[in-house]
Amino acid sequence: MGGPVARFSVRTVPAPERTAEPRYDLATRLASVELPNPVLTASGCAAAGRELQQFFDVAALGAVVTKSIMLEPRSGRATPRMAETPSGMLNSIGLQGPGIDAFLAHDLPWLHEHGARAVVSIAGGSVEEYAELAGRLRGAAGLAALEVNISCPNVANRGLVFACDAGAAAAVVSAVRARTAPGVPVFAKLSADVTDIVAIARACVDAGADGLSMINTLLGMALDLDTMRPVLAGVTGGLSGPAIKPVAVRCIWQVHAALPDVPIIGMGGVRSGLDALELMLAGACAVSVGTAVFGDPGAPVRVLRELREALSARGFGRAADAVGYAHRTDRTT
Amino acid sequence: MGGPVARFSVRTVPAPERTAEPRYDLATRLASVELPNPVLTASGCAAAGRELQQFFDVAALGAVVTKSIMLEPRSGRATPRMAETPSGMLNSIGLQGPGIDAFLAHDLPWLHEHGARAVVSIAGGSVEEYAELAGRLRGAAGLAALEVNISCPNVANRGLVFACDAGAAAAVVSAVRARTAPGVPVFAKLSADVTDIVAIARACVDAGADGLSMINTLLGMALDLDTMRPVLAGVTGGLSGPAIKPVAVRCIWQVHAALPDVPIIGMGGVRSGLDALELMLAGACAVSVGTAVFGDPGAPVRVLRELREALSARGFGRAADAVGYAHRTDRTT
Amino acid sequence: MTEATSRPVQVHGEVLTTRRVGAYHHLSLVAPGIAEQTRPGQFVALAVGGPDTALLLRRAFSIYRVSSTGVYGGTVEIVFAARGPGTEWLARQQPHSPVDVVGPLGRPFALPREPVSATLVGGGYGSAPLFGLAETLRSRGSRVDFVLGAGSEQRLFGALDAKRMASTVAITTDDGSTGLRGRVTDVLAQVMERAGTDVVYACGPMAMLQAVSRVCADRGVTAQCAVEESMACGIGVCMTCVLPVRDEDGMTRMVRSCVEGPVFRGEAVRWEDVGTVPDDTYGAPAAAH
Amino acid sequence: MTEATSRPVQVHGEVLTTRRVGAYHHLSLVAPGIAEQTRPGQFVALAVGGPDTALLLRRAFSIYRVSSTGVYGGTVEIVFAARGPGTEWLARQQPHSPVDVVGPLGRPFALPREPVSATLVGGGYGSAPLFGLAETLRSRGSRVDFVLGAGSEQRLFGALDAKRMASTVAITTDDGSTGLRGRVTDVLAQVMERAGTDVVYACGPMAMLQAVSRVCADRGVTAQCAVEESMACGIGVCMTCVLPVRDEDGMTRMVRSCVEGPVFRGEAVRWEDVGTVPDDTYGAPAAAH
Ligand SMILES: Cc1cc2nc3c(=O)[nH]c(=O)nc-3n(C[C@H](O)[C@H](O)[C@H](O)COP(=O)(O)OP(=O)(O)OC[C@H]3O[C@@H](n4cnc5c(N)ncnc54)[C@H](O)[C@@H]3O)c2cc1C
Ligand SMILES: Cc1cc2nc3c(=O)[nH]c(=O)nc-3n(C[C@H](O)[C@H](O)[C@H](O)COP(=O)(O)OP(=O)(O)OC[C@H]3O[C@@H](n4cnc5c(N)ncnc54)[C@H](O)[C@@H]3O)c2cc1C
Ligand SMILES: Cc1cc2nc3c(=O)[nH]c(=O)nc-3n(C[C@H](O)[C@H](O)[C@H](O)COP(=O)(O)O)c2cc1C
Ligand SMILES: Cc1cc2nc3c(=O)[nH]c(=O)nc-3n(C[C@H](O)[C@H](O)[C@H](O)COP(=O)(O)O)c2cc1C
Ligand code: FES
Ligand code: FES
Repeated sequence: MGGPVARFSVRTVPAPERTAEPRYDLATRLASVELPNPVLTASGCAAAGRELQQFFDVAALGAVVTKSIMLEPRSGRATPRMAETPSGMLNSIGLQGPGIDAFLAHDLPWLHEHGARAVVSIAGGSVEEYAELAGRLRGAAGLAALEVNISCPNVANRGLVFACDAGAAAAVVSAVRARTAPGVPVFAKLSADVTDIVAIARACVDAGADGLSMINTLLGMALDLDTMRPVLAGVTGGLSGPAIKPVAVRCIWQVHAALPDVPIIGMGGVRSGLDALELMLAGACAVSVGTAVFGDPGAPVRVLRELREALSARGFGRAADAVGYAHRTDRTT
Repeated sequence: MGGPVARFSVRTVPAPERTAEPRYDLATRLASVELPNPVLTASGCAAAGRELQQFFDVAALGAVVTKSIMLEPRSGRATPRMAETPSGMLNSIGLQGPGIDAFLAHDLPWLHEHGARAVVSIAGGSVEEYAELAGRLRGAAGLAALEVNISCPNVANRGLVFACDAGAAAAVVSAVRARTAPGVPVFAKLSADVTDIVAIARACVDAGADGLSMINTLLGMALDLDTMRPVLAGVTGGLSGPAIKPVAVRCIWQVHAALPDVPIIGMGGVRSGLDALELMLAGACAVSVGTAVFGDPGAPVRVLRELREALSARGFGRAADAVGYAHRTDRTT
Repeated sequence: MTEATSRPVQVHGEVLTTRRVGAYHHLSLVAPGIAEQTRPGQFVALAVGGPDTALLLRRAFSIYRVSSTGVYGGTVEIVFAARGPGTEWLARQQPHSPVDVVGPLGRPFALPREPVSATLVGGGYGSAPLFGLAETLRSRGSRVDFVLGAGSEQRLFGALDAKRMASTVAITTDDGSTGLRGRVTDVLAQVMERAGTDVVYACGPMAMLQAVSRVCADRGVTAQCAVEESMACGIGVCMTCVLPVRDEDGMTRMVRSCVEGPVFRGEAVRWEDVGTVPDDTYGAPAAAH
Repeated sequence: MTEATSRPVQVHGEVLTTRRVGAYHHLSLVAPGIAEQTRPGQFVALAVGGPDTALLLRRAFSIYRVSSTGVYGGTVEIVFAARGPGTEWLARQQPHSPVDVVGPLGRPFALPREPVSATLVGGGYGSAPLFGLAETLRSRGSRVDFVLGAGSEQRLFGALDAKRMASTVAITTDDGSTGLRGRVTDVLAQVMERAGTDVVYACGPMAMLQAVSRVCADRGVTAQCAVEESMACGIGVCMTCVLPVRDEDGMTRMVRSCVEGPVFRGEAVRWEDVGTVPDDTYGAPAAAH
């Protein structure tokens, strides 16, 4: 009912490639790597997969994106490390983790043994550190792709976050690309906290990124109204969850419009199969489920199931056909 | 109870200036102008006050911030112009309005006659247009302050938004400041969609801004999963509501930390008196209520009442004492 | 024709009764201060989702019926389709559930000064505001005929009410499950002919209103159409609910349907241009060049 | 001491009964598959707010009691204080309300292999997980003594249960409204003396756990403390719930209280440093220099 006439006519457009008996070809490509389906975990929201295995088989996902790993073991920040916000949350974990040695000894092999594809997220404080991490990961069994978390402070440049500076972002990406096996795609993970995300995206691709992940958390903050001080020990934190989905859709849309051939892993507020579909229609060829896992440990497999239904209800025979579909102007709308 | 011990000890700190019989001095200053209280409407969320007068006396607010006015009448964008999102909404109104002539003939006089203080928001496509608007407003009765909405595309620079470029923002501010009566403060309204909001803030202040308003909506987008096209006719839109409050708090915090003497009108997701208090503790000396009005037409006066209670419960004799209080390190915490 | 003015209020309402009616939900709400002022064609805006909800905006519903007496004080009734999170929440509410109500909102149907022959056209739940209107018209000596249409019998609302009130009732459904298979406009001209219609009142989907307006224009009969545009505020402050409407002087403006509507004269609305800003609109970008 | 392992499940639970107990709410939930596996000290994480809620994260609650038989299948009981939007939502739920439950989570209290003398210390609703523990200990031949403390009588939970189960029960309140005016640690040493305590089990505010741990350390008695840290996920994937804990080799690590706790040996937790990352922590920034 209601709404302008234009919306009516659009709604009646037959969906593409509707076939009598829909096949569900969910496969998607992250550059050179094919995944069985487009639903992944988000870095930092699934540890290294082991805990989620209690709730579902992580090998059923397109891939597990692991918590960003650094060279050395990291204690992370002081607590409190999180604050719930309307339809979102803030976190300031500070990349607590065991360091690359323990990761290579325990976490990656576990994923490999369990048949899961691992997208390994790496983080560092300098270009060299990123390069070193890439080198250490070279040849590791089970490694499907690298995701380079460039939302880290650049120690050499007054702590300015790599992802906020095209030059710094490009330097990290090209160093990582150079040290990574050719068959392993390198995805640069972008921040939306920039004036021009397309410019950063372009710099990363020009520097050799095979694909882009977006978006990381937005920089946010909450005050405790009892103590009248910041809730988070780290003062500011990263905002995630459904609250930021509109920003994620916008970033993916803009970057896909500018760089239509670059594969994008989309993330930001995905809680349902319809959310995943929305990011895909905007241009993502795979979708990570992050914060939603905290509220629903089974979220990734549920999202996958719902996405399959949503795709088939719209007559998409192949998940790949939905990627960027909202940009298409060759439709009879 | 729980939480780390640190939190406990902080909670027991006596609030400042607790007096036996609390006075409620709610007055606040926007630079040279004193307002009876710190609760305002947000531009574009209260038209020019008339419609809200049906629900409460707009003169009871600190001020009414009017919808951004342009030189000429504007039809705005095509519909759909809005989409609801988790704890937020997107809008793409396109600054529909009657133009400055009709505004000066009908709207501003109405506010003045009803005893309301008007903060007039102006918008333009060029530095000249802003300057011209400021000139036309010079000497207008009822004008308490100007809010310069610089989140507009700069026609002369490929539509780049003024607020995203320190130079363009400064040019607008200094032109407006030059044409505005000395007793009327000029507030520049900042966008959070920038890499470094402090840099833009500084540029505006250096250019003569008496204060800053923040934050405008975040650039976002939603897709319609039936039509598989953008929901908004304008494709992208501005994200507002509680979803963005953590970003607003962060921006106000950062700018107040860098420029502690510059008055800030805070906005972004304020729905309750506690939200208003949060923005004040972060550094805002006044708070605008925007999207909340759509869900609750009486929101501004309710927020004012709740803010008064929240301030007094924390022993703040004067609203002004709460401004930036969360930054204070001279407390026994 | 005359127009009533009212002043909307915001009240803490309470669900009195809930009932399924075919594909729809019928809700009566205790909402004192609203019923007393309501004129047919006005609407209420309800807060949905409860405390801690992620749904920020009110939902608009035509007022189906009001009663300003009785032990509960004023009650307001609405009829709605559960089609998204807000209406689904509303459908889950039980008697005594609190519901925040703002109303009455918008301009009502303009009423004739003299007794006339009025034909009332409703599509789906769009018929809801027409029954109060029919009562008012009849109490003022007007003749009332109904044309009701819907996708199917389940989606037809108020056929019995209509039969009780009207001289004649014509029914159409898309699937022919009741009445004639077809659209309201397939029978409208004929009904108007027979009834000697002076004015048409219509409420339903935009496409229906457009078609009804065309039939009326062809016959030189006034159409009063209640539109349904996406609304963020419902009270005139946000400018989301606009559509292109010609004013007396023939100038097109983007007009707020929540306060200058939802009822418009059919010939004033540029139906074919809804969802666009026509180039000749007051203040349109094209006009600026 | 032995430890049980369990595998958490996510179930669509349903509220069976609700009850006020002093300042608290008692809720029993049908949650099949959880009760059967639960060991004392474990917790459940409940989704709150209903559909369309703005509250994304689960809320953690100690399991007060379980029953794995009966017509409803397994039930889980919790006791909670309504103190924020999530717990207030939970307090509004009625019998038959659906509640999504994940559990059992976390490591339970370590149980002695032999009969011992155990003293159970609870602060406020923190006593909830101790009653199931008391039953288990007693069924294995251990002596149980209780020390319960709270702000006031209204906030004291389970005194009658305790009296039924324990050899002795000591009670303290901050305001003296029942029992001794003071804190649990004002009487703990004396109780331990009298009971010949071999192990202390404690649950309550961090400050209490710290004080209890100190009393135990002074006397060379093991303390098993169930902590309550702010948790985003409850299942070990997010790293929000950490606190500094010394491992066997004396190395301090930031340890997840949801999976490596919530029960820790009192002497292992660096209570005075909770809310910080001590410089000598494994991977601490300071240590890097
Ligand atoms: C003046 C007026 C009278 C109406 N009368 C009735 C009525 O009597 N019975 C009835 O069933 N419905 C009526 N509607 C439509 C009703 O408001 C929508 O069905 C409802 O808002 C959908 O909310 P949702 O959360 O279920 O769906 P969603 O689609 O999830 O809603 C998302 C957002 O879009 C807005 N929206 C979506 N659809 C519409 C629509 N058709 N019109 C306006 N806003 C929309 C909602 O308000 C909300 O902000 C009326 C609308 C208007 C403007
Ligand atoms: C292992 C464990 C067992 C618990 N057992 C009980 C119990 O038996 N009875 C009881 O009343 N409470 C218990 N709590 C505390 C309970 O989880 C919080 O009271 C509750 O989460 C508050 O939610 P809220 O929305 O009402 O408050 P808010 O303060 O608005 O919550 C906001 C956010 O902070 C988190 N949070 C706030 N306070 C706490 C806290 N004290 N501990 C952990 N997270 C917190 C919430 O989970 C939520 O994400 C337990 C907590 C943990 C970690
Ligand atoms: C607790 C938490 C920890 C995170 N840690 C990382 C991280 O280590 N590396 C990274 O690239 N992103 C990290 N993120 C960001 C997520 O991967 C994701 O980009 C972001 O949360 C948006 O998605 P969501 O809304 O689905 O959570 C983290 C997010 C959260 C909530
Ligand atoms: C419908 C709508 C229209 C708006 N129009 C304007 C405007 O004309 N000028 C302006 O400076 N800001 C405008 N804003 C932004 C608000 O003033 C405010 O900065 C923003 O919405 C954040 O506050 P909120 O979350 O309380 O709404 C508009 C916001 C909305 C939702
Ligand atoms: S809905 Fe806001 S102006 Fe009409
Ligand atoms: S709460 Fe997420 S790791 Fe413990």
